[in-house]
Amino acid sequence: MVIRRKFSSKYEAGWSDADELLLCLDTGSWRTKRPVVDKEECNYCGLCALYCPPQCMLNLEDYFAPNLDFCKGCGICAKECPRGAIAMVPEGEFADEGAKR
Amino acid sequence: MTQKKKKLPRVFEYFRDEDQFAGGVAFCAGCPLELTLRILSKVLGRETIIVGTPSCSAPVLYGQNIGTWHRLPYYSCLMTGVASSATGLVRYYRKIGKDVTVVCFTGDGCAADVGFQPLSGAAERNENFIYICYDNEGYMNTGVQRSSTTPFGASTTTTPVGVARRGKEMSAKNLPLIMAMHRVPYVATATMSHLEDFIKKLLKAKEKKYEGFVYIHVFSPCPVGWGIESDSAIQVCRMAVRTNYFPLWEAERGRFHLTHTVATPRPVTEYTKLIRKFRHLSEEELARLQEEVNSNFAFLHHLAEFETPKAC
Amino acid sequence: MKEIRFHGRGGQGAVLAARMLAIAFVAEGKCVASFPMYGFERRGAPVVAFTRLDDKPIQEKTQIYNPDCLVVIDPGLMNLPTLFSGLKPEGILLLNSPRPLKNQPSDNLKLAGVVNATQIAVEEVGRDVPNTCLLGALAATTGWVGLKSILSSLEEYFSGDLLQRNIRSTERGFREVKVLRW
Amino acid sequence: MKVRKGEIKVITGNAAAAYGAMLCRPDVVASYPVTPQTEVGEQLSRFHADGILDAEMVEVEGESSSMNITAAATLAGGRAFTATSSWGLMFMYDAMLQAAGFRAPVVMANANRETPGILAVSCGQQDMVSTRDSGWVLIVVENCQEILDSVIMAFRLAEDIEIQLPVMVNYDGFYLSYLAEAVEIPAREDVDQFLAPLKLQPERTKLVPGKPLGCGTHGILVEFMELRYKHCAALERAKQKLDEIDKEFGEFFGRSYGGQIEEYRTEDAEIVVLASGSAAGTARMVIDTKRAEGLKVGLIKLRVFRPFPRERLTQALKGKKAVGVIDRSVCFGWNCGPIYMELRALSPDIGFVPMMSFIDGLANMDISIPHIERVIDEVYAASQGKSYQEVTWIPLEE
Repeated sequence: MVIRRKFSSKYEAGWSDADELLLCLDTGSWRTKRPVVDKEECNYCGLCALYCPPQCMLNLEDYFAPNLDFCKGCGICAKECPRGAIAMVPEGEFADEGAKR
Repeated sequence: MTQKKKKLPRVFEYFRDEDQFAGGVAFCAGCPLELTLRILSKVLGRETIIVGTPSCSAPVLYGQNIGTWHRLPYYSCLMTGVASSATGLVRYYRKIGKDVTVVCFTGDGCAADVGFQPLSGAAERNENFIYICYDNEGYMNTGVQRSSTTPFGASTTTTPVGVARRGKEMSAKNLPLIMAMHRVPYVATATMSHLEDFIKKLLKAKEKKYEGFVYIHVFSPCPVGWGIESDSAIQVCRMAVRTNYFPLWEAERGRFHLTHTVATPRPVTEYTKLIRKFRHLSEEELARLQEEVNSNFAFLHHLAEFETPKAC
Repeated sequence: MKEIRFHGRGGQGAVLAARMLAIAFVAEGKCVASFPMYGFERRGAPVVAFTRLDDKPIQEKTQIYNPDCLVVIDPGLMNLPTLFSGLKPEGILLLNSPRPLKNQPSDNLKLAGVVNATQIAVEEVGRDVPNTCLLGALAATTGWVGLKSILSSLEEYFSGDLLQRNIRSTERGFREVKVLRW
Repeated sequence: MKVRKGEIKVITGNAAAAYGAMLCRPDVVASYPVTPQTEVGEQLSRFHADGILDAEMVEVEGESSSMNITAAATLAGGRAFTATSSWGLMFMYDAMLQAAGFRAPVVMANANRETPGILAVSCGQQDMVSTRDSGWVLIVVENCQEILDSVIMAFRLAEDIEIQLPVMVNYDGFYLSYLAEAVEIPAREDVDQFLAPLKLQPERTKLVPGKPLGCGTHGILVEFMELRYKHCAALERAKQKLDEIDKEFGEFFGRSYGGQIEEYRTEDAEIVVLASGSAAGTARMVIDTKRAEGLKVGLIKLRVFRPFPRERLTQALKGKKAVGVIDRSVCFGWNCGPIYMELRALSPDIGFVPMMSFIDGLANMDISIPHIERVIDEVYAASQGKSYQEVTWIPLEE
């Protein structure tokens, strides 16, 4: 058989190799609401970071804030925050920020 | 902002490796499954090999063509072949003297239904691997069909609520108890509201797998399939524990131990009211569910109190 | 080529006898093919086994339709209507029976060896396993194979005391078989 | 090189399969009891208990598991063996497709048995035929010695870096599984040497802890087509490889089987019988008889059903006046034998000569000497221009 097209995989069978291609979804774009952390109220207990399903709360030394590249906006952080320091704010309110996300 | 306000929970200290998953992976927003996997990779580390199947976790665990969503080695197989494929791996690694943590990661449909035969077989043979079943009480990946762990009364697409039928008529199969009855080195239940409990059980599993088969049953509410808000999964987990709907326990070779006791269990209605799949239940039906919760817990309690009589 | 058909019941060792005989033939430089025909393996159910021997490699893989020799391990099977079907003229019969043959049971029969293999087996082996005794009788009656080869073939399947008992049973079969000619 | 003479033992076909596997030093062995193959697992367990076989023995709870276990073990880098028959084969079918798709070089012995009901405890190749499109290499053998030798060759083929495919060694249940014959058992060191080239080739991709490689990615669109393309290409390569390995085996051990097909007295033959499995032995005898009567007839023994030996068969059958195929199974929806149907696809290559399908030997029916004589007579008549019936169910049709 003559192979006319370059194979996309160097492997003979169905292997994936994270060193070659680690996939990542733009889950930040899934969000309809955004967690906004009130730094003053945050007592750095870490529960938001612990329960965050994508584990995307960034530890900013004395408070936590979501990595908006990946945050899906589920709201678990806000619900689990014992001090109510996280508000879920509709993304529409940040529409003018555009590509800044 | 001048003083450190609080010390981070101890749980953070258990993380020994980075999250092995890409930042963005295809789990529904608010799904505790994502949390389970990310914590697992942080706690067990990158030497872990994952074995799993078509399921909610598949689009994340098992790559897409030549690409992958994480850095853990994995072996994807059919629902009928998880525990057996893991057996093949651990047996070969044992033959060549390699210490490996093989973790099967499947849903309840695989573990309790179509993949039960090899699961029970591997447990009976006491194979050296960890089997984690995340129990979302049905076939969520294919669109919310009932499985044998779907609870009494729950509405699913194959046990719909209508004039002639009101959800699932039968009770759920108690898979963790069945697995404990294999008298394997370690069986435990866990859920994401009680993370330290889960992590300790993972670490214990990693040690116990040298003795043989380990099974962890993770209660994992499905925001979409159960009809709960995307921010409420952890709350639902917690309420399942507080009502004794899903007690936290472990069993070592059939010796039971409750790892978390609830002083005053809440009525099961406090749990069911959070979940749409139970919304149609009448008072009688809820009473039956409560009765099931009570009797399951009583049974478990007896097991935990049970002492093997000394030989004469 | 010589073709032998064994008739027995599950548990009496017909299949094993056919195999041990095959081993004995191979020890004498013959080519053999031996196989049983049964579905489920059930104690007491009738079993048929075949053994072919030849000086050259045996190609055919069919059942035996025209045996040169019948080995009947269970005397009750003498009543089987099809027992002698296909037996070649000048055929040979090896029979485990406590009683002597009264008459020629088939016109094609030229030679018969009758031995009370069950009794011998019970006395020597301690159980009703007449197969090895009949092999001794077969060696004496047909002359196709030496007793020594049969005895050495037993070693493939038995050892220790059980081997010694079976050897005695085989030797008695060789000595005590009553040979009839027609 | 020629090796020392092996030990001669009178063993059954099942034991021969077990000996073949044991000599190849598998890392993992898993098999589940099913008549008439059960003895393979028993024999391997015996080898293990006696300290002759240093393998991980998995006492599985079903055939699906034996296949999954052995496939996973090979993809972790090991050598694995399993055996089954009939319903057992069907019960592992999903895992078989996966093993082939993952390119897991498992070697499996399959004692061919019928499948229509659980009481069909009888010989027939329908089980193998039902796995035709599984992507496996399907080898069919004729006698106990060939079972043993083919299992050894199967490992050479399966684990060849150019091939990386699961290989099934098929032998007729009952007729061969329980047939005791004198078999030469090669010395283990000689088998080691025969398999040694596998160690010199580049290592296959394998699952290694800590290495971010994943096995069995889902596969969609063109990347998936690539996998299939590579799989098909490997099966094509397997044909020549089968011939080469067989030749090398012959030089090593003094026994060879012709590779993809064995030709017997075909060179000057005018008509040819195509058969496989134990029936080929009987056919060879009948060919000799017919030859002695002056009939120019030859035999082709099909040794591999997948990949189908298209080129070798075309070469062997070119110029023949008629061909008769004996099948021990049926091709549903075509009302003919499966091997016959495949052969018909070669008509444009061979030439449009009479081709006849003979179905015989289902469910322990004997493919007897008179049956094969009848096949030869009917094929001869067709070669002489007489009208002929395309498909004949031998025991049912006069």
